[in-house]
Amino acid sequence: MTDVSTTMPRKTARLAWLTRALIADPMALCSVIWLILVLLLIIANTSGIFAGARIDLKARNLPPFDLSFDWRLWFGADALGRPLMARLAEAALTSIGIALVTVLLSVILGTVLGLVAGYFGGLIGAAIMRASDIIMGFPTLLVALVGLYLFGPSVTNLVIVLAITRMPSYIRVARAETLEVRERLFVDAARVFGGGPFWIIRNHILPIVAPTMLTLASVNVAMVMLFESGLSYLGLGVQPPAVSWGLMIAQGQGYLSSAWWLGFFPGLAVMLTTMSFNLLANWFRIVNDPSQHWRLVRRKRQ
Amino acid sequence: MTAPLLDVRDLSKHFGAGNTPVRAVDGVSFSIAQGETLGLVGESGCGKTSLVRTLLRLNAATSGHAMLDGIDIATARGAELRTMRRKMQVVFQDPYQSLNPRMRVDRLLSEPWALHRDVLPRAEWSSEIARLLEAVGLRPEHALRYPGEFSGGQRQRLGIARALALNPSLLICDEPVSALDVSVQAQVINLLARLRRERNLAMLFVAHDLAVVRHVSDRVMVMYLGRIIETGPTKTIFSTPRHPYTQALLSAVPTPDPTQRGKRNRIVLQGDLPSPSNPPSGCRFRTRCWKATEHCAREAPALMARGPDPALLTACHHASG
Amino acid sequence: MSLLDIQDLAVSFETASGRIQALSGVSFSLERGEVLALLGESGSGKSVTASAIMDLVPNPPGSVDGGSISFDGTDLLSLTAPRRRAICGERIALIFQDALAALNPVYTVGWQIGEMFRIHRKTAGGDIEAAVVDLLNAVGIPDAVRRARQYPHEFSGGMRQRIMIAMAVALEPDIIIADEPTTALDVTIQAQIVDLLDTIRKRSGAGMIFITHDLGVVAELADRVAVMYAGRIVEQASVFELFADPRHPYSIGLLASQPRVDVETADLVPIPGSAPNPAALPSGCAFRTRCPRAQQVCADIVPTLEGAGPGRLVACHFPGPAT
Amino acid sequence: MAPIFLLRRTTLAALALLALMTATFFLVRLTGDPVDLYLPVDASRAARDAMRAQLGLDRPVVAQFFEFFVNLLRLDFGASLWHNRPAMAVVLEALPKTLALGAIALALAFALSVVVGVIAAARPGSAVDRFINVVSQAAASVPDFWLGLMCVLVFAVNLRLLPTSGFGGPAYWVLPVVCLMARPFGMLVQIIRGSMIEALNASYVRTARAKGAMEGRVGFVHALRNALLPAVTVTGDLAAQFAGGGGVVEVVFGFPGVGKLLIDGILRRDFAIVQSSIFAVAVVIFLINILVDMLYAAIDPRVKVE
Amino acid sequence: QSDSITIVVTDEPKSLDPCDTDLSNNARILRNNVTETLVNLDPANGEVVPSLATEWRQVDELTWEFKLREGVTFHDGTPFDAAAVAAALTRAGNADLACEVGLATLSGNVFTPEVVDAQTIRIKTGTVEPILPNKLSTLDIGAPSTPADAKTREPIGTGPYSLAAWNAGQNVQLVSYDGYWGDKPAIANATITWRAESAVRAAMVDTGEAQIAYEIAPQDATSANDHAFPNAETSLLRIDQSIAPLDDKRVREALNLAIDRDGLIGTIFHQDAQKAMQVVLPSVFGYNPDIAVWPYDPDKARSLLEEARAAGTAVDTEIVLYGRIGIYPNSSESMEAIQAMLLDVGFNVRLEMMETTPWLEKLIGPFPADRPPSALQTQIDNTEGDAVFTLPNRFTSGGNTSTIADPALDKLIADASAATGDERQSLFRQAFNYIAVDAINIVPLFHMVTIARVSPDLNYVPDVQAGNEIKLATMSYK
Ligand SMILES: Nc1ncnc2c1ncn2[C@@H]1O[C@H](COP(=O)(O)OP(=O)(O)OP(=O)(O)O)[C@@H](O)[C@H]1O
Ligand SMILES: Nc1ncnc2c1ncn2[C@@H]1O[C@H](COP(=O)(O)OP(=O)(O)OP(=O)(O)O)[C@@H](O)[C@H]1O
Ligand SMILES: [Mg+2]
Ligand SMILES: [Mg+2]
Repeated sequence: MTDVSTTMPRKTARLAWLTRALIADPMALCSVIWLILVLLLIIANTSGIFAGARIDLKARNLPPFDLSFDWRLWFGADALGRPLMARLAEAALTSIGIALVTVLLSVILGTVLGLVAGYFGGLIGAAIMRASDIIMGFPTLLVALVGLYLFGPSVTNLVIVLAITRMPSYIRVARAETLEVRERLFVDAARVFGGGPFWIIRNHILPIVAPTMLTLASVNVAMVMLFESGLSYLGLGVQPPAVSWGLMIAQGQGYLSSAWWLGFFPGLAVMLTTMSFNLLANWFRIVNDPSQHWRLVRRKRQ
Repeated sequence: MTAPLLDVRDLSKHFGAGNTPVRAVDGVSFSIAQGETLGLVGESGCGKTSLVRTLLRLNAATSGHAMLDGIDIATARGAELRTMRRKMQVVFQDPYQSLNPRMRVDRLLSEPWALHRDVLPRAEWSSEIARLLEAVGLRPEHALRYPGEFSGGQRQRLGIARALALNPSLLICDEPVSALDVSVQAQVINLLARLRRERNLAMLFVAHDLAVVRHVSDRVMVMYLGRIIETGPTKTIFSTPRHPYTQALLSAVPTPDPTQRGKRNRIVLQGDLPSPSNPPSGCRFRTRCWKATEHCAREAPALMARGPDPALLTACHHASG
Repeated sequence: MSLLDIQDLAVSFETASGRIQALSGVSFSLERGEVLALLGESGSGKSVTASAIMDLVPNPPGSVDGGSISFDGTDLLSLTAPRRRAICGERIALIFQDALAALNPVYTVGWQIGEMFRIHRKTAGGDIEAAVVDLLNAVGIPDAVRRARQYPHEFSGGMRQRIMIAMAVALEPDIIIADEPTTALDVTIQAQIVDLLDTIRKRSGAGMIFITHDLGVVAELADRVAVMYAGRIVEQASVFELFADPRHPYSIGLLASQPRVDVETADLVPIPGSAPNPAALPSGCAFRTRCPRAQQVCADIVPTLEGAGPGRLVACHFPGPAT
Repeated sequence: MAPIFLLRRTTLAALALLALMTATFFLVRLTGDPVDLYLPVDASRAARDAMRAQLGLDRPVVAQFFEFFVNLLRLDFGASLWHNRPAMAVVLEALPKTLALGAIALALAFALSVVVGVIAAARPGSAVDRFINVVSQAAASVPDFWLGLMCVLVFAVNLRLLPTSGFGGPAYWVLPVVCLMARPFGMLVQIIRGSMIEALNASYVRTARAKGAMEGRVGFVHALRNALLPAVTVTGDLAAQFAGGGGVVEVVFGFPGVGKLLIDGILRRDFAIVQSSIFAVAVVIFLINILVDMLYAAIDPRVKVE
Repeated sequence: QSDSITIVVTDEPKSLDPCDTDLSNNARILRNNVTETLVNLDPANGEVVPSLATEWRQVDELTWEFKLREGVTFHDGTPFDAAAVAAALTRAGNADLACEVGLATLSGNVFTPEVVDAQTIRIKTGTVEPILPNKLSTLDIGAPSTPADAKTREPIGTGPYSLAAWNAGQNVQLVSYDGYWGDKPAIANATITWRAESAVRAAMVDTGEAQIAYEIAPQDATSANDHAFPNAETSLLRIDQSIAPLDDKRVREALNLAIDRDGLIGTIFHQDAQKAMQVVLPSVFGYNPDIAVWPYDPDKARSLLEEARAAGTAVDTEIVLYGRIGIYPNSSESMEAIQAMLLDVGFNVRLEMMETTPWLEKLIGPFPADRPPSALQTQIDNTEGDAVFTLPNRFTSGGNTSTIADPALDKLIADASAATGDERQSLFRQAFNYIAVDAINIVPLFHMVTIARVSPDLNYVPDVQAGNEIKLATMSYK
């Protein structure tokens, strides 16, 4: 504590510590590896490696793991004879993209509203909270349907609808945390120096609230992915010809007994990705809580 | 005699509305002169922190006034408010809570200047930070660390350094050493004493450790359940207290001298502090007082000189006895 | 044979910043009816000592690495966990600093006190209730029958500490370990609790280990004092000797840095610096970085606790009275 | 629990319910006109207009809303277009099934996750703990409808152990319950494990150990009751979600619950069904919340129901 | 039990009222099981055969007379007579009830029943009605006790089965009726249940949960127990030909030539599906056997597009393909495949798959003026056996769902509808030719088949009517 001389530049030290902590947690490490794999797949797809993934009705429902085919067909082909690998990659971009953008949108708006509601309270706070209560009370299905019906079934609209329905959780957490942080002594100290509300929110409250929001966001990426897949499964989310994992499951359902791989792989992908985000959220929590650091370290030594 | 630096008249702070508000501070009056240190002692929950926060305008006063160098703390606005903020600074009790853990020390210490742009040009911040750190016994290179990397005593020094950044004339210390170890506590007390001498600081020094208060203060106030029950020069209060509560308080402090064991005349008070939302009628101490009579229940005693020393003010009907 | 005899106790913790040697080579003993004060600043290992005796060192991250704790002739460390638990609960009792946290919030205080009987004795239900009421009366809680049915959060701080005491003395243990029982309390309440502890202990004749960093309380209560610094005992002496003539530079500094309420203190002489980082203790004597007497040998060799007069031990290469 | 408190809460809930119903009314009406869906494609324009008039859909929305509101206050939810009978009757037929399904799934998930969570918390970081961690994370992350499909494929289609879907005897409940359980189980294990570890490190558990209590007693008597609180909160939230129907799972298994009813109602533009199921579910959620609060107070005396 | 059967279909019926049997979900359960009609159509050749009516004749241009079967009773014991028929006919036409039969098959004319005696009924028509018996083959006769001014959930008919229970959301149960006038059926108890998923339905027959599963997707039709039968539906894309560039006939022809129909058959569509050129099946009166099916000729399609482009048509305008999710098995896949084929020859097409309600908005007029050029996925069925049930509403300028407004075609269809005999046939044939070849209003795809999986121990082979009728009475176990 007192005389630990830290000569290393802080950013590097932090990065090194994060890497060490990551290696110490095998589950988190696996998650990162999986996400990187998915990312590579997406990049491969967008850069056209799967080009020629055209409809080919003769290759319809080709079974997977037949290594005698072209490598693109190792995961089998879908109902229109396109390589499943390419479809999975394209769906990954939609599914993860939707989840990330949705969460980004809702985390920013939700945090801002939560900070405002928590710090100022009063009428604005009450208004924000009631509004978020009402949003929470709604069946998301209905909201999604209305949104998609009114504004057309596009990915953008899906993102907006999902972002709105996810926002309340951020508002609540940000508000609760703000209420707590607001009472801490260092906030009082800043006030004694003459810090105004925005100064305090920006410099003192936000930095404390942000890691919690980040953790929540990570969990929420997982939730949104599940949710989007559910909506798409019901035909209320991503619409063909666009494709997402959820939609692939829905489409694969028709081939449940004839070509199980059509529904199996996208479902597995949803599960692994969701799990990765959850595990990373866990890991992130531990990394951000010094009292739990020994967990990471102990594992490293074993 | 010049006007006091801080003048508090009939200040009250009640929490909660309705018929039973918590009367955390109830009609308190006192003043602090330039360069003077006033000690404030009392049991936990008696309203010390509430008073401090009201003075700092972190709470709105329920009634009464507090004037800092002619500025009414409760109503100051604009330039007046800025002046007031500059003149009065605070050191909090908990050195772990009062520094933002995610701010590096240099940002922490320069925050006052960032908020009061006219005080110090930005170019001079870093040299001034070094000076401040040295003034509180830390090293300039500490500016690059985070609060989490300091020990409790060092953090409290950081808190003090930050409070001094605007060069205030009044420093309010809310139990600045209660959370510190004995060996470190002495360092901080000495530091405060030195700074006070060097800068002619006036201080309101809040503590529940009577020994520390005795060591630090020029004058002492004893608070009980939101009221000042006795105040006077440090010497008098500690040698010949007149209020039964002050007497009990003093006698309850264990002496670090085993040879005195069993020889002192100790008064062990019975019971706990009554609830501040429903204080006893008349004298608030009467429920635990061995001298209490009918009279005490009926009438609240005024704070006034009741003995040979005119500077010792006591709020007790039986103080002269 | 002493009631409790601890030899060379070592405890360490695994943390992110490395291994912390919380205790090393701690040895002391306690006689029947004696009050031993463990004095030392925060982090010096007082609570860990108590935990080690009671088998409460959390594992992981902590572990007892060596030494022996013998109670009434049995080596506690060699016992099986259940037997050790049984002894510790019945014959050695622990009182914690923060009574609010130490009492289970979801059970009534009567139930929690009565649990002592349910765990260790086969007392009948009705008898337990009566015993609990007696205990509550004995620790000065009025209206005991009603209050036994209340929950911890319905009591004030002093009252909670009384409940902890009632629980501790329920089975009339041989040793009471009180870990800073009054630190969180006001002076007036502290006086009540110290009196109560003293009375109860005298009545039962139990030995007591009183952990504190308050010199005043030590002076009032203790027979013997062990001063701890950075996981080691640096000085052991009778309370009179220690206050009159401290030998270890740390003890000397401690006494000199304490302002007093009864006499006017001139200048305080603080110990320079602050407590060392437990994960990176200085080599040799851990106190040397703050010690005015430190020399090269202090960096090379860890001083051992050695006799420095009758019943008095000091761990310093340059022991001596204050100058 | 004071009657005043109940009254206050009920009033608040009623207000919230009115707001919810108002919003629902306008939202469902934004999803389009049911007439085309309900008449044959060959039906003439006149017939369409006639039906619109009969349903009152030709009037201004505000007028429709007013009528809806008055009827709502009389607890009259109108007739279902699809089912051709009072919508609330249809909902009340489906609701008990959904509640039973949710209750069974949650109860099992809760019981199982307490056991598993406690086992994991007993030795945090051990191999068992890590295994449980992975399994529970997987359970919490699996898309329930996909799990349903795969279960149907394996257990019904391939192994022929269980019926594929539908509603009937106990066998029909197995797969829906399992699929519905997965997520709560995963989440609850995580929570109980975490709160149990925390509770086992709490000061009062040290006290219990110091008193000489054996580990079993320490875990189950002292720690568990404290550790259950967050689990109860989450279970309450989940129960509220399940009250709205196992949604997609009900669709997958053709389980005639309120979730399927709502989804079908939305797809079929059966306004009365949508409105009455949302109403019924909101009422159930309100009751669940009260129940959870009472449970909370029963577990933790510090919590006062007020 | 050897006298019980479970049948799984796709959806729950939304009504079990006898006057709603235009809905196939309803008709499947009721028609000739619970309720019966005056006449039936022969599945083999579409000829009208007796049922509750034993004989009939056209008295004059505007009057038909039917002789009714004797000794028939409803399930509630009341006898079947002319009054019952009159009541059923009146009820079906009651606008307030919005009966499916009244709104669809019987719409466009006025029918006035006239009870001659208990066993004879005359029906007066507002305008000449050459094929009234065909129309009446869709009118199920419910008991007189059926409420005249409200829909019923408990149909009472004269059929071999009576309704035992309708467990909403679960199933409909039928039990054989002892007082039936005809032969006693072998199956005494029938349960009709529903599952949305083809694979699940198919599996249910395999697992023994059901004995018959209808509408199995082509990919699930893998066993010998799967019977494909034409279901009277024809799938197509309807071209919105009033919007550029689809107002250019060359572009419309290119659309047709770009589609590889042979490639779709046996993959996305069942191999028994027939390439179509018109929207009715050969068994329908008016079918034109002489129209040649469009070939797959992507090169010609490209050159047609080039031609159109050269002539100034905005060929590159984005054309929207409106599809409906689940309109038939593999509907999304088929549209994606078609989109790919169109893109391949140089069309700029965007696919939009919709759920039913928004799709209906695109299907049914009036259409907004500023709509984009589009082609809509749909299918047209004709179970009544005459082209008049298909053409007016879909291809005349006044038609509900028509995107063609061509006076010549309007006249052709009007004349054909009023004509009888060979003239009628020839005019209808001309009309079909005009739609497909002269106007190119449609991209015809296939005469569709439905696949039913039938438990091997059951004697049952689905016929062309199986889409509308589950002939329980004909079934038995081996
Ligand atoms: N924000 C608040 N709302 C309601 N009551 C409060 C609030 N702050 C303080 N109080 C009450 O006011 C009384 C005085 O509290 P205060 O913190 O001023 O005491 P204190 O003398 O500083 O005690 P300590 O020595 O424990 O710091 C207490 O009874 C406390 O419960
Ligand atoms: N669970 C733990 N994990 C890691 N380190 C621990 C743990 N418990 C104690 N320690 C370390 O052991 C050392 C001794 O701690 P201990 O609690 O005994 O101090 P103490 O003398 O009781 O202090 P205080 O006066 O603050 O109670 C400290 O450095 C502390 O950081
Ligand atoms: Mg305070
Ligand atoms: Mg301790």
